[in-house]
Amino acid sequence: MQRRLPGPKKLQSSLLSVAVEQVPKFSCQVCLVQKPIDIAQLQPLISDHDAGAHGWFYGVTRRRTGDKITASLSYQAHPVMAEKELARLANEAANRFELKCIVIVHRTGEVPVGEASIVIGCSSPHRRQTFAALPWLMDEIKREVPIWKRETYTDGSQEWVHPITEVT
Amino acid sequence: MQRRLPGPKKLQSSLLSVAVEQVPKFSCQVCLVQKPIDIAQLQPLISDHDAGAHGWFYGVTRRRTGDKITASLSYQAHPVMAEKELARLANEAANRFELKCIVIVHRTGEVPVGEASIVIGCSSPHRRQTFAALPWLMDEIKREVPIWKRETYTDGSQEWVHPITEVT
Amino acid sequence: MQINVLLFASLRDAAGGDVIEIEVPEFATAADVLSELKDRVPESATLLSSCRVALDCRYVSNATSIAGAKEIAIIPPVSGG
Amino acid sequence: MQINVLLFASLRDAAGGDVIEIEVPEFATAADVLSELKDRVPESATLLSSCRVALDCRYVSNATSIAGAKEIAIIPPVSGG
Repeated sequence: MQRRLPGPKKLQSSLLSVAVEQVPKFSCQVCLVQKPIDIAQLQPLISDHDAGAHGWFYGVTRRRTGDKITASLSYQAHPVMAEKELARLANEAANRFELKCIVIVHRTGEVPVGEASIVIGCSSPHRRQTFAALPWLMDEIKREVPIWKRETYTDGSQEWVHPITEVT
Repeated sequence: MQRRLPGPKKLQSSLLSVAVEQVPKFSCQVCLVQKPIDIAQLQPLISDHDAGAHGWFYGVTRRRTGDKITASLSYQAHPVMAEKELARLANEAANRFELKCIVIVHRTGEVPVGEASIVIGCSSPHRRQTFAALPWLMDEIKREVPIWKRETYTDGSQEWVHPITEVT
Repeated sequence: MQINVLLFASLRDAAGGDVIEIEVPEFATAADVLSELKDRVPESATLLSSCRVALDCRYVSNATSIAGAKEIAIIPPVSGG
Repeated sequence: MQINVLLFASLRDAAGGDVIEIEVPEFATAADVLSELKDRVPESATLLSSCRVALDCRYVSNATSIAGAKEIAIIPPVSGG
């Protein structure tokens, strides 16, 4: 199920004079799933003896948005591109925030109220890095990764959510 | 094992004119434990149908601090006061960041490398609140809660950690 | 020339399918693809102004030529997470 | 008067016990307790300058009287988390 990505290629090529064992190493794993995200299975993926800080974020289907009551959410993805973008962002976060490990799982299809549509975990030597990485990743994912959410409200109405953004 | 705290008394008394069902409600649970923290057991404690964001932070014993290699950490607490301070901070965070649920567990005694000494979980309607609450809580806990860490290094030396701070 | 374009979310619903075949000039750019789609799916014209184009799973600017792309996808504003 | 003071962490190790009995003036403040402890545990004098006093599980300022407190604890700089 997991996609294990190669190390930080950009860093390696720009630091050719650095001994290989000094090149930062990290583990990035991302995937899309179509069933409930198995959180217990993900825990060991961010363990590292030099990581004193582990952080997790779960985005969960919420019952209420403004005045409307959500019955369920459904997520549609461009699956190949979504995994590529998630992997790109995971690698960028690992470099930018000096993470030891990172895992991102996004669920597609129906996600009932109370269940997680996305789980992100990361680990780092100190807590500042993990605390900075998680909000950055969520912001980027919500801007860049080709996944769309369709609300189904309790009154039966449905709508795709397309936050209007500037085109880059 | 868990200590269920009363609701936000300060809010209730200062908002007497507000209908009872409009007073923000939240769940705060804190405790100290002397064995490995059972993370799976904690997950359901922060579930709430109106909480779209769940965040967790685990502070884990790290092998390396600077040049020194840690064999294990041991935590000592003033247990009654530590739980009181954790409860006070949990309630303050819930009010300040509009959290739905919060749980804090701190382990005392020996905590081997790779195991968690502290786990904090919280949930909120939107992710910003959870992302702001977790770092704030960790900063406050490291400043206010009477718990002390003793490092045992692989060379056999031991030291209590007493970060020098201004006395208030 | 005839090309196939992948559609998603409300654009897919409006067009009634996950892929649409459209006719574009030989040296067409991403902008030309979006423009042709506005004619073919006029009820999504406003949304299309906010869409990005991805060639072979990479976002490209509207000025990029689509020549050589194996896959052309229209990416409406995303809402995952 | 004689009072019992709870000690923790390196202060406990230096004093050789988790509680120490000390003699303080009748209207003693938290500062008086810290001062007396510096005499009794001189190797911890520097650390004691960074310690706070808690009466009945609440931090108090150094000027606070200890009168009526059921429990007096010396809280060295903490390092939990």
